[in-house]
Amino acid sequence: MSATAFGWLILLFPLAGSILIGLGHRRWPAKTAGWIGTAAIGLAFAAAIGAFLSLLGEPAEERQLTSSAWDYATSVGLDIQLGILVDPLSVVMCLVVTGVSTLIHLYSTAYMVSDKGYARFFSYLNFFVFSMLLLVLAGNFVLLIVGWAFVGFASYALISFWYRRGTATAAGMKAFVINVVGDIGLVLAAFLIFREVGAFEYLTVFEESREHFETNEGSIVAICLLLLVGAFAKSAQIPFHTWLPDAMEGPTPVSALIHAATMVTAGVYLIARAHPLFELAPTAADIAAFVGLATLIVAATIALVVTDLKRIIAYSTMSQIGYMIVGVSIGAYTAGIFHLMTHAFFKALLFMAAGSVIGAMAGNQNIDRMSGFRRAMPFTSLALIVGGLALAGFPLMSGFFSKDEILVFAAERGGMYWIFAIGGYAAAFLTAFYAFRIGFRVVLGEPCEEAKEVERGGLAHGEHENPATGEKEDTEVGFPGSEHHIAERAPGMKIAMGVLAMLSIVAGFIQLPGVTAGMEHFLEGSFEESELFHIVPSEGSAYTGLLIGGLMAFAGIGVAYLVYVARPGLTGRLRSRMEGVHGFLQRKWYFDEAIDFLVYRPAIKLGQFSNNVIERVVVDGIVSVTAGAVREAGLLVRGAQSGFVRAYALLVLGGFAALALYFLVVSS
Amino acid sequence: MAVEWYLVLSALLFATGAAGVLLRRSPLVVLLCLELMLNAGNLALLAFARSTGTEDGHVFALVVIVVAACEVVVGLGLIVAMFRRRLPLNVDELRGLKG
Amino acid sequence: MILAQAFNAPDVDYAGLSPIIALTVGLVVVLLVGLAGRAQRALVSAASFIAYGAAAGLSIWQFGEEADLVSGALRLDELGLVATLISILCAVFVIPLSWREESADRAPGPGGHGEFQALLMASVLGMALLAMAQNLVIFFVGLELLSVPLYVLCGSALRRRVSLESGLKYLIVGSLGSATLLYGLAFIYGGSGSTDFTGIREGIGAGLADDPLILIGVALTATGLAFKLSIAPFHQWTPDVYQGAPTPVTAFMAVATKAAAFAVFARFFEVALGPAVGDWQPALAALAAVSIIVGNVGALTQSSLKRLLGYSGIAQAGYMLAGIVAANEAGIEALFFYLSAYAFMNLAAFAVITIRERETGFGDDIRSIQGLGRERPILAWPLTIAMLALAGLPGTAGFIGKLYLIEASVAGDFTWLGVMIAVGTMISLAYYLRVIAAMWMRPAYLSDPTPEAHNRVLPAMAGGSGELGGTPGVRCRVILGFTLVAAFATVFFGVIPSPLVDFVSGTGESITASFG
Amino acid sequence: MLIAILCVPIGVAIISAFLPSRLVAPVSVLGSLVTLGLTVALIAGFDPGVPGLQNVVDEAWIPGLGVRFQLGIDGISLFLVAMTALLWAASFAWSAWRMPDRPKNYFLMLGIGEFAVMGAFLAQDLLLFVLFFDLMLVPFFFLVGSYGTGDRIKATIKMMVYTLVGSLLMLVAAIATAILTSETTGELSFALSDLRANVLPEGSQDWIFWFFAAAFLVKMPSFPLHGWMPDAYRSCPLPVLALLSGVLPKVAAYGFLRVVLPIFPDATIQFQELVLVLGLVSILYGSAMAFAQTNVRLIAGYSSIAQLGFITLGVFSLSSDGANGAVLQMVNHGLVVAPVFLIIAVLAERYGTEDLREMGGAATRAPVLAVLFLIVTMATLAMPGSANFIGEFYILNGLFDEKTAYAVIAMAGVAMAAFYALRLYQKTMHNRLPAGVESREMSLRDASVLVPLVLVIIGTALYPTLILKRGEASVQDKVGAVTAAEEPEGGLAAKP
Repeated sequence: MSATAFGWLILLFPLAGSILIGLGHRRWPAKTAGWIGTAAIGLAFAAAIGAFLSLLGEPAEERQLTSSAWDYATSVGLDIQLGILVDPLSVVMCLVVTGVSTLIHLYSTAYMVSDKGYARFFSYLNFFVFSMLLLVLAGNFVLLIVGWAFVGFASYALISFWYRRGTATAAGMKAFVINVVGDIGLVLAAFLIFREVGAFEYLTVFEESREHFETNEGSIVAICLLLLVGAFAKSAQIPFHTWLPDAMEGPTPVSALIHAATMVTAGVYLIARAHPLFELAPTAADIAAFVGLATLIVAATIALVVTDLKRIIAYSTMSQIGYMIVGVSIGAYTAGIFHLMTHAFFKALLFMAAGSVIGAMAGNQNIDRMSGFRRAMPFTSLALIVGGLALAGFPLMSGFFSKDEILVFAAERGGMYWIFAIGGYAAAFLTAFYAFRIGFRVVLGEPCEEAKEVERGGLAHGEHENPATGEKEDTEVGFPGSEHHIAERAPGMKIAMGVLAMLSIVAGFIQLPGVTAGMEHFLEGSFEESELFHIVPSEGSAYTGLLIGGLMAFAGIGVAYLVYVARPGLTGRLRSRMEGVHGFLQRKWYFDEAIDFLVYRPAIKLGQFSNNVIERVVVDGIVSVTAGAVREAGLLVRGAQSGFVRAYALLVLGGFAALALYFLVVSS
Repeated sequence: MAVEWYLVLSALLFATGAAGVLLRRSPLVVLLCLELMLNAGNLALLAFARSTGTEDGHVFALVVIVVAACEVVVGLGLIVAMFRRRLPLNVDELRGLKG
Repeated sequence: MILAQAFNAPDVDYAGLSPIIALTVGLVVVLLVGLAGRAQRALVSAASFIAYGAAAGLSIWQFGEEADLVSGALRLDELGLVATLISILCAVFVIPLSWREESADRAPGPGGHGEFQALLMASVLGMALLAMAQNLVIFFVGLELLSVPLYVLCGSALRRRVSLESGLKYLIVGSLGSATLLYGLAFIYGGSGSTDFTGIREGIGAGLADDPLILIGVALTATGLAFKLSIAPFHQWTPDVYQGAPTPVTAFMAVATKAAAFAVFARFFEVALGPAVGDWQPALAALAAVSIIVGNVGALTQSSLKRLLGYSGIAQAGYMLAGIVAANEAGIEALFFYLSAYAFMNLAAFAVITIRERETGFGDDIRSIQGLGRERPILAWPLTIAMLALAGLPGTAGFIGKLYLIEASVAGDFTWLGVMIAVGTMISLAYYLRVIAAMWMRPAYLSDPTPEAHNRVLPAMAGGSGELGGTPGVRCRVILGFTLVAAFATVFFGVIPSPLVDFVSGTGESITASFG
Repeated sequence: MLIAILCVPIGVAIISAFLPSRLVAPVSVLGSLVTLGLTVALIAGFDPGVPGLQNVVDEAWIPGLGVRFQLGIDGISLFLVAMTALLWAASFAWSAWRMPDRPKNYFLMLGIGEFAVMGAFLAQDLLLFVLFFDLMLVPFFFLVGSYGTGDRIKATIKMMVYTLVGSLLMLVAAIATAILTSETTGELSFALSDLRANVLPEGSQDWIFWFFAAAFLVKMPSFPLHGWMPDAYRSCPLPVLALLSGVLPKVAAYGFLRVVLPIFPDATIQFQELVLVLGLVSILYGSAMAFAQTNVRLIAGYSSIAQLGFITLGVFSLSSDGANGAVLQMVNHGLVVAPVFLIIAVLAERYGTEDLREMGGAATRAPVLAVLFLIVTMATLAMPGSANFIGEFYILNGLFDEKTAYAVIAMAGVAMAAFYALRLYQKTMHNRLPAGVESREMSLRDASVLVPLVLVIIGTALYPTLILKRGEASVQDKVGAVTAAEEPEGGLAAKP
């Protein structure tokens, strides 16, 4: 069976699953939806493996296969196929997406079991996976945009999954609109590409553009920047990142799948996919790299002070994606994709663990109220620690290798690219710190009430209020469901977390500097023509990089230990000492306020202005003035109709006089 | 003697009639004035008949006299009817219809 | 033998005159039959139906003939015949409408009906003469024969003060108009030295420029005619008279008068004053524009339907005048197409108003038709169609008529006049639609406010019982029949206009033929 | 064929006016379905390659005035006709389920409406087009006035006068066109083909162009000529509003493509910028207004002003893909806006209000309704993957080549659409349920109307090429007429 056939299957299963669940949920018992969903994704994963193997069967240079189902929108010179491109890059993405998704589905079957929207949840989740795979497998820019928008839509649907929460729907709206802005960037890029190259197919476009464009010529730079708008909006890079933290309103598995493992990395994929264009526009690529750097630092700093467990992880996601963006923008494609994969593992793991903790905390997400779960929830705590280590880049964990590979590559290119190396390592320190801020807070210390409750074998329940609005939670549709679940007591969750934990430990070894280069060799099929791809840091520098990375991790963890375990009072003092900084970070660098002030308010104002002023004055004005004039004229005529017969006679004679005058004037 | 003089005279008659229609309130007088205007027309017709040396004018004038008679008859009839209904014989008070 | 050679009778084209003769004879007969005491209504109506029938038949027989009659005083051609036929149509339509006028409004007693019909027929005769007139004398006689009976008819509802008022007003202003006209004719005769249109045409020759005499004459004549056509600013009698006169009379006046007067208008200006076309075109165009505006804005806020239709009539006259302004054959055809269409729609409208006048106590107030769509759809539909047609909406003869007129005026290089017609139509929508809205979209006035309404209405129902139940009495049923026919015709000629187009197609040439 | 499509609606309407009241509704629905079937057959028998007309009907009508009864179909009108038939069938069915009082009038008027719209789409004689264009309004006057809500009489008269202002000027303009043309050709004809074969000199094209533009822009409506829209939308009964907003504006946009471009190429080129600006302003203004509304009807109403703005941009991009996108978008917009209004009808029955602030949370017990509405919403905001997206993509791509700035600014409209459309969905289906309202699934009857519509939306989303391919040839032909006028040696608009 050919790779493309597998490609279609990969798309088919999740879509079928979603529709099946959507149609059948009325008739079947609750659990079925979960199993159908998981099975669908599992099959997709199998298909992805099939595609992988059949690609391995091909020689490296023939690993780019396209296939088209039908003319999607083809006329008057535009040729838009419903076509897919199966190549190493897309297959790797498929493997990651389907693999992680399968586990998260498995996790959800247990985690969401008591939620009223169980079937709906899985239908959405399957649809999301389908969209993500469409995005990945798309063979042309239009279809890419379609997938791009579909994942945005799925993410919207899942963020506002508990749609009786005002905060959830608002967050959904925010995410959707920002993503639409991203779509617009892509659409404009597509227009520009079509104008310049006259095609939408990836391969044609890349072929053409090589001879069509000068390096750094205006149009190509514009194309790349427009693509970046899309990438940043989807990957929550500055300044389009504000939706991601709010997206945590969604159920935890959603955060794990969409807002950590898969969707948010689409930007990385896009840049990697469009690397021929970006290599023609180094300026754009550098801009991307700098934005990535800025994001990874900013996000890391914010993660230091946020107290909402899931939001901390969200900001860490932004920061990690920052690494990837830097990677793919400076040409470290292998490293970028590699980090994307490892990150998918450990971040998903972290979220699952967090979900388990939140379950134990009966929905409360404030880490200041959490402590001492080590005895109550050993497994969850372990997962949390493993994930934290991987995130912190602790030696020999997956994150350790993938992150450093990016930074070393930056150093290798030298010149201004040193900035990325330095910034990256600095951020690595912060990463390690906040990773273990979570770890120590939750795991160590005196057990909190909920922890004790769990130890007693119960599970804390309680009246819930929306921390943001303080309004009573409506449990009819959802949050957090009538009851909730923790890994210790739900095999589904346990298995998923266990597998991911293993992966986050070992995944690093497929790409050991000088030892293995599995990822690199496989990806060659997609990147062979790129010379950046072939830059390989010397082993020496690679290992120095790893050393520095390791030190950073140790340092960060050490400081965290100092602050949160050894000298408990310290945090308070620090906070009071650096009030300004802390406040600034707490307000998340004022991005929300800025956007609200610059974009949202003006739009609403414009609407009100149009409604209150233009509509009344101009539009109705036109009507009422003319109507008024006519009515006045009417009254005039009726006024003249006085009823005095003599007046009538007068008018007759007057009219005659006028006529006579006219004739005399005209004819003389 | 040039035809102009006759025309001036007829014009005067016409003007007088018109002025009467405009100024007087009693329907009877108004009818009289209308007669005057018609006769101004007759005078003009006859004058022209002579000046152009054609006969049509005379015939025309005779017809007009008849027609004028009819109008007066109708007018008087209406006035009588109004009188019998005790309606004011004053054109300015005929203002039931207006606007 | 001596006698035989001494006396040689003038050869009269009796065939050509036959319509007029028919009407004249009919007039006498009707007047005599009117003296019959019992069953006079039936007899009179029968007689007048026959007379009109004969006249119409004869005109149709003569249709297509072209001849000068009575040594050129009359012109037999399609222009005249079409106008005559339209007038006859209106008269026939009015017969049933008038049936119970006397019992309610006139002093009871024999003869009332005979007089009414006789006057009506006299007026029709006048119209026929006017439509064929080709000579100033006949022109004037016809006009007066048309008007004088109408003065009487307007005042014929002796019990209603407004009727008398309208009669007198019409008489005074009308006579003023006639006088002006006469004076004008006199001047033209003086200026051209002839009373025949063709003669005048030659007399005038190149243009009016040289002769102030004729100029004044034209101005005076235009005034007199415009007055009859109720073209602004000579329109002011129209609303008052339309409202005051008995509805059947109004219905008759509204269309028939226009038909005849426009016929002579066309003849006079395009035959007699043909050479001077450049001089009078702009003046008439201005008049048309003014009356389009005045008529439409005046009608906006009226609550009396007859008055509303009066003002709308002023505007419609303005539209039609555009046909003459265009000064081409298409214009004349358009004019008469519109007139024929206008006859159907207007008659339908007035018929419904008459019926409602008798059924409700609101007279012709717009309240009388409120909620008609629910109560009596069979009455509501004709009025609706009439209004849509007057508003010139597609699917009705009104649309085709406007199309025809605009086309003519554009072809005559008076595009702006075409635009004026469009603008006027826009304004007119506001009040035509108000009428429709009243019928379909407002609730009915269930109880009659006026107590005397009942004792007036019930007998009106022709053996009144069950009338309120909605089954109209036999006379109402006849009227209803006529109404439906008219409404149907309005739609029919809107969808398949060609028959009507063919009917008027000759009128254009008859102008050119009469001096060609 | 075309005769049948034209006659079935009116015929059924008239017949059913004489049937007993209980038969009226089923018969009318049946008739509308027959019409729909005919249009489907028409699509099946359509030959995509031909740029010109197909199934032409050409009879003399008013020879005296040079008016012919000339019908024909091409790639532009094909799917608009189908869409009309579909929406009318939907509206008929919807109304039949909720029997209006005085059903005979109601269905008669609907039937006349369908007849008129079909006529406007099929007419190939300028005057015939104008006639149907005006006639179109009459039934809606009655429907809004007699079956509407609120201050319906004022609203309906305002609508009539306002929209007929344009139409009557158009009548004059049409006549003037024919007369002026006849002065060169010698014989008077309103046939579009003849008028196109010898276009007017530039000078006289200008004012005529604006008379036509006035009619079309009012009907669309386009800023600032939409004054009649809010009142009319407020009082129009919803199943009728689905048509008033779904079909009628398309006739106007279609008019630009069918009449203005080929017959007044020079004026089109001359005023292209101006019309583009109008379209652009309509997009932004409509979207901004849609933000500010709380009445659900008006949100949809102003959104369609914005959508029509896109269509205008497409037509006046004077590029084949732009125009083809416009054609596609006309169909799409009709297909999505109608279900929106029908769903609004359902929701209004639930909540007893049409104010957004008093709605919310309906989704819970109504998953099917929610899903349908969600799909429709996404289509409305032209989410990629919907046919509407392809429409806008084509339009803006066509615009992008020549008039890049317009395309970029228009994109802002896309983002705004995302906001107001989603707001409409969220505030009605999500958030808390207001007190005293319980969420109910829609009835099977409503589903029987909505589900087919949504299926069609999905169908077009999956295979927009179906429409694009058939539009292709005719659109290139129409646009060619203009672009040829730009360089005179171009064959299409060459003078004889």
